[in-house]
Amino acid sequence: MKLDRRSFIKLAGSSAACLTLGQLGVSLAPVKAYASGIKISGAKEVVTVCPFCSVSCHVIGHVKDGKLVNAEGDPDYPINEGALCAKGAAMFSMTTGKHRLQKPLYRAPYSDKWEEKDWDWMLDRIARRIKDTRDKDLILKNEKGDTVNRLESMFLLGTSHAGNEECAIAHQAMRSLGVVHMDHQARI
Amino acid sequence: MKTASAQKKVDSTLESIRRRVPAYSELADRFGPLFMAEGKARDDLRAKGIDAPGLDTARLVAGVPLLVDEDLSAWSEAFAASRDAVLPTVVDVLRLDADAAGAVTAHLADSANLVGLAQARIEGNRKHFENTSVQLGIEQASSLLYISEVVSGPVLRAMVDGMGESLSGIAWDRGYCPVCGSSPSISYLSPREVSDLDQLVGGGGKKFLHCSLCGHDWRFKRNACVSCGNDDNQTREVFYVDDVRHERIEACHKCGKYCLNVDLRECEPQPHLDVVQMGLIHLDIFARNSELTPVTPTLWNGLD
Amino acid sequence: MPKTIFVDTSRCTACRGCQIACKEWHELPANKTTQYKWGSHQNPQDLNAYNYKLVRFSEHLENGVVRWNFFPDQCRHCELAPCKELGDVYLEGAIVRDEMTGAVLYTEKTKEFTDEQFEEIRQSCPYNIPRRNPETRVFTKCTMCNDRVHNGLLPACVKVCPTGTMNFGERADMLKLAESRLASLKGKYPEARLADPDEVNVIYLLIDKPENYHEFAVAQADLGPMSKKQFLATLARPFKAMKA
Amino acid sequence: MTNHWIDIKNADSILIMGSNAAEHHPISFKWVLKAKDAGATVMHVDPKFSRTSARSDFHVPLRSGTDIAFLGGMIKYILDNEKYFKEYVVEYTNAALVVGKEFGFKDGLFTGYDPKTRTYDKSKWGFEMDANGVPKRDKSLKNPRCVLQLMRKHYSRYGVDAVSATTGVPAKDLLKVYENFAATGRGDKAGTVMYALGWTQHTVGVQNIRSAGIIQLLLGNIGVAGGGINALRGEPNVQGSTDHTLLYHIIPGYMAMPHNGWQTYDEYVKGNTPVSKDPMSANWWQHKPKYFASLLKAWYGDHATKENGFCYELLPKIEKGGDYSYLFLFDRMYRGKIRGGIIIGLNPMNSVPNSNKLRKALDNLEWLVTSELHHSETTDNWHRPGVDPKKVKTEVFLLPSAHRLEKEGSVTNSGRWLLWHYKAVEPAFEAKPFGDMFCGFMGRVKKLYAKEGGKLPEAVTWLDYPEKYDPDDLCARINGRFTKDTEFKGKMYKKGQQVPTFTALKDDGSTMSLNWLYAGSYTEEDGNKAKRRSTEQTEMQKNIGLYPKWAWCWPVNRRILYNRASVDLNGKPYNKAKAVIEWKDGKWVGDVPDGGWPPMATGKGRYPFIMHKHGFGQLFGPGRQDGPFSEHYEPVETPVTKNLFSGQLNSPVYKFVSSDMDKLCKPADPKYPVVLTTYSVTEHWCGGGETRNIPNLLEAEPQLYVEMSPELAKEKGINNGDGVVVESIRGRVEAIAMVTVRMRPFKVHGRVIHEIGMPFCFGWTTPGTGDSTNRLTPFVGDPNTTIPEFKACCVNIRKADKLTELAT
Repeated sequence: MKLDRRSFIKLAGSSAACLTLGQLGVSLAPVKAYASGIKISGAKEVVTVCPFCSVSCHVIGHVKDGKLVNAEGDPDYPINEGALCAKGAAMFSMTTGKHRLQKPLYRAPYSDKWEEKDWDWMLDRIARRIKDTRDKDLILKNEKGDTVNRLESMFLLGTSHAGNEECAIAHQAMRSLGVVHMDHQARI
Repeated sequence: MKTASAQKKVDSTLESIRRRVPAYSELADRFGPLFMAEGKARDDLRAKGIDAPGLDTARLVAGVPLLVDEDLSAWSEAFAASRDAVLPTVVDVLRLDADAAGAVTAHLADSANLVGLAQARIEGNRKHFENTSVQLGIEQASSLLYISEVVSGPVLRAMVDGMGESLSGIAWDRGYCPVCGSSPSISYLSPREVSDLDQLVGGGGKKFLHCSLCGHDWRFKRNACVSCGNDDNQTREVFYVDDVRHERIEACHKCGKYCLNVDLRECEPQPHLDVVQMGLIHLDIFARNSELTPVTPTLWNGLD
Repeated sequence: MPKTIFVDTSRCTACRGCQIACKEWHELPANKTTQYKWGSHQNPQDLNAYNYKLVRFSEHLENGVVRWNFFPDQCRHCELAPCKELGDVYLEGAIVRDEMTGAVLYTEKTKEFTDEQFEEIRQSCPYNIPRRNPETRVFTKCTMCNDRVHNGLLPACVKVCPTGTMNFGERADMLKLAESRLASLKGKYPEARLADPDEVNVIYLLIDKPENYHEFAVAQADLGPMSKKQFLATLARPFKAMKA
Repeated sequence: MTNHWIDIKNADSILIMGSNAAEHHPISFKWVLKAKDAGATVMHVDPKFSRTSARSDFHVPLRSGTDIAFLGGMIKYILDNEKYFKEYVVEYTNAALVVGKEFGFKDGLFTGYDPKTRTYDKSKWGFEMDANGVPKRDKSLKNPRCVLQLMRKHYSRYGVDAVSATTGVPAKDLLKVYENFAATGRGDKAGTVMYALGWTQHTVGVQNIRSAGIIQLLLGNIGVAGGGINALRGEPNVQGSTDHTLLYHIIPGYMAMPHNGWQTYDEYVKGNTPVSKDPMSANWWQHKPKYFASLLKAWYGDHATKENGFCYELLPKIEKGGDYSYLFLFDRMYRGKIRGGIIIGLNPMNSVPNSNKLRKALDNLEWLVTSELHHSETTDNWHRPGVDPKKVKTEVFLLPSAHRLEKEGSVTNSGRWLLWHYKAVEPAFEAKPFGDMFCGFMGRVKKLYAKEGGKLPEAVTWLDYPEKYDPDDLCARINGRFTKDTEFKGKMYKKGQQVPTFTALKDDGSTMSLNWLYAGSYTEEDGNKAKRRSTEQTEMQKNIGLYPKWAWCWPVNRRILYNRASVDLNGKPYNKAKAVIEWKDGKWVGDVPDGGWPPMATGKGRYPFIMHKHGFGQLFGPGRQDGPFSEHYEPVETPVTKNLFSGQLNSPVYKFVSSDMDKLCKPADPKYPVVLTTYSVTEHWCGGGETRNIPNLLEAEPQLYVEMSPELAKEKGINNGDGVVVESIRGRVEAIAMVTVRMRPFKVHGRVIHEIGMPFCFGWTTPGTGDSTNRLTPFVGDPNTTIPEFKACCVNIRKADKLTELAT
């Protein structure tokens, strides 16, 4: 084994060593003319995970100009090996479908309609609601006099659609508030 | 990709190149006969049977290709057969002047010389080509290198064809060929796998690199640059002609290299991977204009 | 040599990937479907102007064991297509056959056929395939993705199939594949057969009696001593056509 | 899953029960069929013939809710015919342990039952201890009070006749499954069990799975390649969301939620840390204080000190024995005791039982925050059909959420693999990840408390909580960090550096970790292992399809749990052809072993079931609420009046609430003679919100249907495609009849019982498609998990005079 990688690929890897069509007197003019008339554009390939069942098939999303244009099974993930089921294959339409919510929506008490609001307005109001509820209802001691610090009147439901990191901070947030009613798809 | 007949594939690929983009007709006319001659030589050698090189796992694990250090004179008969089948066409295609043609033909008439060039090519011994060119009075060493590659090609390809399963079973995740050490001239995404297994079959799409010299195809990570191994989503990009998504440039903006890629899941019939490159020069032009350089320089992507 | 689709129903799981991929490639709108007076997983109920491809579901009990058969139905692209033969009688060139791919194609010109002529042409099809777009009046059915095939691409339904049910290639290669699959399945499924392999370019491998898939899984069988080819040719004769 | 998806291919026998894998985990079926191709038998036991049945070797229809009878029969078969793997059973399970004299079982009840509280006193089910406090063992298995003998006695009642009369499965079909599966009770064969919601959604859900656990332990199928108990977890990240715990009863890393009985940190630690006197038992949970302290340290940062019990006292404490799951939450909401809350990525108004009650209950909220991709029956409950919005007081916030492709982060698949997904595109419109929402309002709440004060403000203000959602940083925090410069295994780590593994965690405040199970996933040495994509493997690993360098798997990258049970006492694999681990030249090779101790025979080993106090696989499981052995009880709504195995018709401890809307029909109620089961549809995703909005998928499955046998259809004068009304005591639902031979009548207790099946993916927000099937189902729950009984209830069905919910 006297050779290292550099030495045995230096020939193949050196363009100086390579014959060109020009040297053979072949004209590339027609091909160049053709090439100047076609439109070529770039796309990124991003590895992600199918959002349906827990086989967690890997998916390669093709993203062009910031938009998903195609999704295919990741052939390297040893479980799905490039295959996708019908739902996974429809992921493209699901992400881009018309049914997506566009803006935060607010429904006032006793109202019969949604109103569009911005995120900050919504979050400010939600924070206020949470704090008021907690300040009003937090149970510091139970009937026996044990310290319990429970906020029984507020709850969190969902979701297994969240990532691990989201679940971790959701749990932490709820416990700090005293929330004990907490549940999601694992129980149904 | 192995099929019963290399010639049949060459033929249908040439036809498809001509039909799709007439601008390639001149190239197809000129190089078609050479591809056919190579295909025939390969088919004939394979039909006759050809010895396989030894498979040394320890060497492979260390990243050393099979044919490095291998004494190729054991195959000198096969090299001679390939020479006889291919050389006249090469000389013709290259439009070598009579003196040079005569000198090359005479030099290669000795199988030892033939094997010597093949060995030098695999070992990356450029000096040998330069020296021999001077001796033979050929202007450019690159011509001799090309001739050597074209003559060796059918032998090495037949060898790879013959090794079949044993070769596909080896673990190899490098960007150069486990058989001969060359870099890939093109890559492809594998077609759907239909086996006798009654099941959801693999969706295909596995990336294989196609060796520029011996034609061996080896599996490579789908989401990594062939040249530098970069697997970051943001710095790699694929380019294709709008609506022709199955023929593409896989570019790495980190190392500035690109490699062409054909998605065989979409193709029927399946193209010959060496021939198909000749019909994709428009992609090379785009890549070069985008300041990218090919992973492997070939006759097709030099662009001058 | 024409191209052929080989449909191996023994592998089909009725995932309907082909049905949906076909709609997406041809940009066909969704039909408003209901289960009322229908009650089946087969939706839409039949081929129509917006579904060139439909997975048919069929089930029955056999010695207490459920047999559930799936049949991805589409045009067979007949070697000698009765619809074309008959169509040519009225309006030559409205229905054409692409000699390179073997695809039988309905052109824009088909909108000129009268309703009666459409009905006759539909009747002439042994597989009940032709439909008509009520708005444009153009005849509709599977195109074998002829445009894709000319570009060296697989038909959309074949490309998407995750199970190996849908296969595409040279007729000789597909016949070979069909025969070998048949041979390996014959032992377990004595009823296994290829549906009309000599007459069509979309060849189905069935593992149950044809009537257990769909009324038109194979061309009608009771043709007497005539070969199917003769029968199809008869259908296409002007006299016969006018009488029908 | 004890094992993982690829491992299914190693099985010799596959029992799919309570799952429709081919339709709902299609890619998993690839590995099932790989096993089948290699000669495995694939058996599908399920009320309905589905595409899974069509691709299995055979299908056995079984009446919903009788799985324990079916499996109890198998346990008896295995014991009677000595099909169990003796060495494994003696050495690695608690078969040889002697149970205390107080334990007994009589007419459907275990000892310790209190009918007033409907609970068991589980202390009656303990083991007998020797003088050193180590459980007594009789390896001859002759002691009549050893677990194996008690088990023999317990399941002696599960003869084929009684099982057949209960389940509706003919005796020959029972035996076909029993024989085939029991044949794996030897070292060189493996059988796997694949189950899903068909097992969990019963009032005996946990015991369904326990029964399979008993079978797998008897057959020596746990810890081996091609074996295990494999829950095909349905939802996208339900493994990860359980590990990181969006549940009331535990905190991250499977530790108990504090209750009022544990007032201080020390009390919690004492009450939660098991002690084993057996030197051979690893008793892994003895380390719990380190994991707990590190979690609190992660939550409260510098404020958490050893002196203040790491802020333990700030935490909420549930009431001991209290239940705060959906069932009780919605009941309290119905009674007006809940003021507000958050529902994200979930549609309970469609997918939780007794929808009529739930929908009313939701009206009682003052405020509701939702975050979804699209409108759902939950977000829009305030204007549901038949309700005047002007009378609904709830203030509703609906935040557009980002799809998985629109955000990065990690998820955990069913095989416990931690997988990173990259962001492919920016969130559509104004959508944001859930993480942004949590950080968004928590930051504000913290500020409000800092400014205004309020009740117990330091529980919020002291929180070490991210201001901005940063998945990569959080992923690193989940792994855990050193909070001061520390030496571990000869290496110096700086404060703030990643801990290399969970054995580095301490209970002195020098480490923090949001989840000890994930410690080792994101290290200084290797970075974020969720991103690893190497298929490198040794020959031994390749042989059974292990990919140790693809991503990472908890715990400590162990791909097959309890794998030390796959080798004999000398560390040699029972199945040499499919070895998982092996003791070779003084070390373990293959998978990461369950602890690195040498083999048992060296005397320095540990029993393989390290998460159990005594180290044994639990044939006898004294920790469950409803008994240490499984026992058949009828579903709460049942078409029969008696239980052939005991005088106890239903589970004596199932959970329920009793509002005016929680009606249950009486056993064999003539008004509701038909059994209903519910399930998913391939073309739609769970409650259907996403997929109902995809026109081509809706075209393929457009409307709510009910699958019923031709025999029942004839009896009821219903034709295929007719509009029908399905009614339970709780509600009525319109559907279209789908008359199919894939549903078979059952012969039960000597008479014919019909079962029908309905999907639950349609809702009123997609007009004309139908509305919640769960208006029919009862909200009664398993005593251990409170998972509701979706899979079996009683209804009637009749032809509809007119249809209002369905387009015609």
